[in-house]
Amino acid sequence: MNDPTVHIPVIVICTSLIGAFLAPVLGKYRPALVGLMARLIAPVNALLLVILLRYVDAGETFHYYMGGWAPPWGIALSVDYLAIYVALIIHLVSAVILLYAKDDLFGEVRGDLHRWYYTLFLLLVAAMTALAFSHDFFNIFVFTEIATIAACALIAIKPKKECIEASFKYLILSTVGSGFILLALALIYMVTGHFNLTLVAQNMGAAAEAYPLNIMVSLALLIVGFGVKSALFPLHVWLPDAHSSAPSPSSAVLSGLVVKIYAVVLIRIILTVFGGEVLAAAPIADMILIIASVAIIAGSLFALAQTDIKLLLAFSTVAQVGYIYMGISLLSETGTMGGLVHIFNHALMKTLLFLAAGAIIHQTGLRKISDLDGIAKRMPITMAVFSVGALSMVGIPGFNGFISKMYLATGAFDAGKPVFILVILMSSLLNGLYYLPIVVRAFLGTNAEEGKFAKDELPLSMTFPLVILGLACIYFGLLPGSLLELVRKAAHYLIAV
Amino acid sequence: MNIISGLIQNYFYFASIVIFLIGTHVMLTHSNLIKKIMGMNIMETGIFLFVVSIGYIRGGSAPIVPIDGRGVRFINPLPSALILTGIVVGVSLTAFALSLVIELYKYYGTTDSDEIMEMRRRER
Amino acid sequence: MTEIFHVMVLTFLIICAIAVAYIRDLLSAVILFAAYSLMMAVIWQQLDAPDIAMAEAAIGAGVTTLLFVVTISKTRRQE
Amino acid sequence: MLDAELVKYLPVAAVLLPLVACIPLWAIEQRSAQIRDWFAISINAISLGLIVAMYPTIARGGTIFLEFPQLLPPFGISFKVDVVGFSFALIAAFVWLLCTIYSKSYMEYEPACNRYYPFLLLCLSGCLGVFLTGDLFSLFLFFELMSLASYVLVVHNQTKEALAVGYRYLMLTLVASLSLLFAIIITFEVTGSTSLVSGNYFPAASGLASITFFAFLAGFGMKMGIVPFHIWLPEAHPVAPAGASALLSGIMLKTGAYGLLRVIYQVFGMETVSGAGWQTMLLVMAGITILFGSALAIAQRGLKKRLAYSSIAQMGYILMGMALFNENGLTGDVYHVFTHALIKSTLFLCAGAIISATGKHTVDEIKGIGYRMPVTMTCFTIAALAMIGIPPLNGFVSKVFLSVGALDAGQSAYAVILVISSLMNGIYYLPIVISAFLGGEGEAIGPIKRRFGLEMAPSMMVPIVILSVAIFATGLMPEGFALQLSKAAAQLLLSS
Repeated sequence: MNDPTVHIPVIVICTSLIGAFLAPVLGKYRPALVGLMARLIAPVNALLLVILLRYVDAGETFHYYMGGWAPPWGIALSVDYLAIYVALIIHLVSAVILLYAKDDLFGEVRGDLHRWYYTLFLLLVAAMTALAFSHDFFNIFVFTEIATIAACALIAIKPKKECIEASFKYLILSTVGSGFILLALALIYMVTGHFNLTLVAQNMGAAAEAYPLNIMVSLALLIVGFGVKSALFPLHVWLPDAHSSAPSPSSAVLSGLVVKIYAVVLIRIILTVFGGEVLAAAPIADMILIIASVAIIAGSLFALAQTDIKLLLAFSTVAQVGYIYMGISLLSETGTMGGLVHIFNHALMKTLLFLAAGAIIHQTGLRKISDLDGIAKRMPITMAVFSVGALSMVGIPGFNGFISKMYLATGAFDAGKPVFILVILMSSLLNGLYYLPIVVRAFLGTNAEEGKFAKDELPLSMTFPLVILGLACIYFGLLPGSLLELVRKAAHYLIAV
Repeated sequence: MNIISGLIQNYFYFASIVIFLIGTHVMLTHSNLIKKIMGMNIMETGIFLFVVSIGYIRGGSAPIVPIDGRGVRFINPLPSALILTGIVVGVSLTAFALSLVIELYKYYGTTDSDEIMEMRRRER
Repeated sequence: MTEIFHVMVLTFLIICAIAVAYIRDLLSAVILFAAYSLMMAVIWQQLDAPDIAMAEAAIGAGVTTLLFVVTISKTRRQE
Repeated sequence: MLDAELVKYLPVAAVLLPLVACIPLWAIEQRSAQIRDWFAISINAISLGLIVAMYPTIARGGTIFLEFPQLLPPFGISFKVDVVGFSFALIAAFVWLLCTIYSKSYMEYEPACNRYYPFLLLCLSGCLGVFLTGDLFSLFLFFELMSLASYVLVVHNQTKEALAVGYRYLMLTLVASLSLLFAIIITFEVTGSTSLVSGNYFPAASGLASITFFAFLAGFGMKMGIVPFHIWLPEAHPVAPAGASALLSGIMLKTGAYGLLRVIYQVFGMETVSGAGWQTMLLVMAGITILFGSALAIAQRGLKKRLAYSSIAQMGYILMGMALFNENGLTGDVYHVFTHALIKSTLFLCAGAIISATGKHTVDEIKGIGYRMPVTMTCFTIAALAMIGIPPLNGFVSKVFLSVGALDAGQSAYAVILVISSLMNGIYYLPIVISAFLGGEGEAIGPIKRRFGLEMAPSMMVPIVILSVAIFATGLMPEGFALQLSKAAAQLLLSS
């Protein structure tokens, strides 16, 4: 255990945290360096996580005890495939978003707030990573709160009244969610006497027998609490405003990562802590499955009615979160893989779409879909990349969205519930109905004011991340082998327990 | 009768749930933003009360080791530690939310969410 | 005896909470909320958690009240 | 003789070449339109060459197989060429080459050629991919590529009408591909693989079988344009530029037919299909499609619209051929794919030439056109006569085989339908021909645009003439190349 690489989980969390605290100080004296620091931290951490994979590959899930204190006293971090997978997604995607943020921020956030923007961003990244690794309820609660505050602040940092209002709405609702989560944790602690996930899981069987009501209530509270934070369908009301009004890099990180990390935490708790017996006692998985299906259809239908491009993308997130929940609550291996792989794929696609929409707004100030006729003449690269994202969302083969849809569909079949294949196909069709017209308009539509669409491409620092994301969408659509391998292991970890 | 006697014996739980519900109700139904934040605080204290009373042992003593402290039954200190963190997080949430309220007041001239909604609708 | 005291304090807490919800003057509500927090601190002490009692007295009754008062002074006093 | 190792890579090369060539094409077209055209044509020619190079292996009765399991797990992508796929791919690449040559001059006065050629190549890649792949999933993949790329061809003119039609086309394509995906996933789950190997049948007993079959039928039927899935077809084909509509009608409809052939014979098997009563249903659908398409074609005034409705009727022939389940029927079926590809593309290219020279779109406006554009109208007449089924043109041969097949199957009613439909073909094609040559000397049309002193540019005329000669040649040599391939294909399908 003298190998320094053992400490990587803590190092990864701490570098982001330290970066977050350094950013305002550094920004006071060397404003140029703040962004550079932030842009360095994420990819370096991603590299460290790849090194960490070796431990997980070597054998069992490995637990890291802070300061060497073993539970029940110490704080434990668990490093399993799921955690690494999620943490890798967080760092890779935020690295790309931070690259993009450099120029985009000038249009959206006051100059003296840039360093605080990076603080909040890094804080959010640290909190999300910690949520992925946390192995006790206490930390899960604390980091949920930190992530919530950081996310709200990332919206409110843009000095516009819509943002402040959306941020406030988000704050209030997610505080209610946090309250529910804390209450649930208290109920679990009451009957099991532990906060550590492993120990709770060990005591869960006996506790569920003695106090079935406690367990059921805490499960319900957890689902509602995390459901609010991850915008599970009827609890999504805060999301559209928050995600559409925020600065584009914030929208991307909120839609691409934040929403999903809560879903992962909830799923991890339900599957590994509560376990099969509790799930068997009540049709919880089926309930989530139905809620998720409703989310998929309803989210797409709402998106269909939108005229603002970012609102459309936000409602589409509601539907896509439904995919993740659906995949995992199918409880078959392929289904779980579909849900997990969609976390990655959706992170890529939605980040891409939000950044591309942000680029359009940055250059032209146009947000209404009907104004985007012929925009591709002005911004060909941006719209080409946007089309990749849109086709991926629809699930055209060759793009990564198709892979997750396919696994979800085969998963639904494996679980003996072929009805849900129809839900997935229905939603693909709906996705097509609202994404493809944008692409068609952009490329084939003709604008009355043809003259104003002189070719006007983005700065390289914005084009580059977009192109990277677009290529990643295609790459993981054609050669998803290594990704699927990791996802398969993560799914095994979830299902096996 | 069983329920009532259960309630009487666990009056701390009962009270904390009542406070939690009052807080949540204020938070979700009152239109005044400052009231919402007060409700948030009340809701949080309700949960805190619940958590701490889990660790409470009648006749136990505070988890501070006395000089000749042998054979003393301490209460469970873990929930208290959790709640301490919770209080700090709560106050930062409150501060943040209040700063948002001040910002909103600057833009809309009101702290009432219904009026803000009305104004936004008119703007569209 | 302690039970009766507990019940009394808790009843007072609940009444305070309801009153905070229904008083339309925000400043009065904040003062009531401070009283509520102080009562909470008493309960923490009764529950043998002196650390939380101190934190609550300082943060809940002190800092939070201050924040509310400042906010109300910058916005409107009436609901 | 090519090395056997090398032959394995021919299908991949034929499919990927047009796909990859889009990138240099895109770079080239920024510089010069001339080089762009020749580059696109040569890519087409090379693809055709690669397909022809497979002929020796196919003629020996062999198959070419190559797979890439690491792509897109769990299905993987595989290429497998047997005589059925080869026949389809050959005619596709041949007609494609001619249409691309035709487009060179036709598109000169059209906007946005820089978009047209890359998508034409993408479409070719998708189309050849459909014919040369070895499993349902890869087939689906290329099917999707072709459908999406052809959307861009349909809306090429960017008029309001084209965009509205294109929107409907896009959405129906999406519906089709989703129902295909559904069917393929179920097939994969039930049979354990999606590869088109004989004997790997869908078990008839399972209740999912009929849902799956109908999903396949909807998916491929949508592309094929059989009633009631035809709604997009008569709108979409006429709005595209002539070269593209020739390909849409002549070749791309056949991808649906090809998929359905594979599904009926190699996924479900004849016993299942006839046992479940689907054979009867298919035949009834075919009958309705034939009569409906012909009847509506008579009612059309627009030249290209009439051709589009006629395509629906012809797709009915092909559906009927595959539902007869005997060798003559199937031979006629595959042969009709050749026939219809040649005839319909000739007709569309001629229509395109007429429209670009005169600007007239309807049948009534082109009285006496035969005097102004004699070559075009001669070729049009040949194609029209072939469509009606006048011997010795090739349309007659396919009709004979189809009728004999219908009689062999004991379905004499369908032989009658064929005869009726031939009459109806006569009703809507002959008036065009008659009025073109006998309706005066073209006073109503006014002067036509002449190029190089000819009625149209040579690069437009050559493909049309080659196609007409091919119509003659296949008809005059009844035991020729096309028929041999058709027979081999029919035997292969029946034996699987």
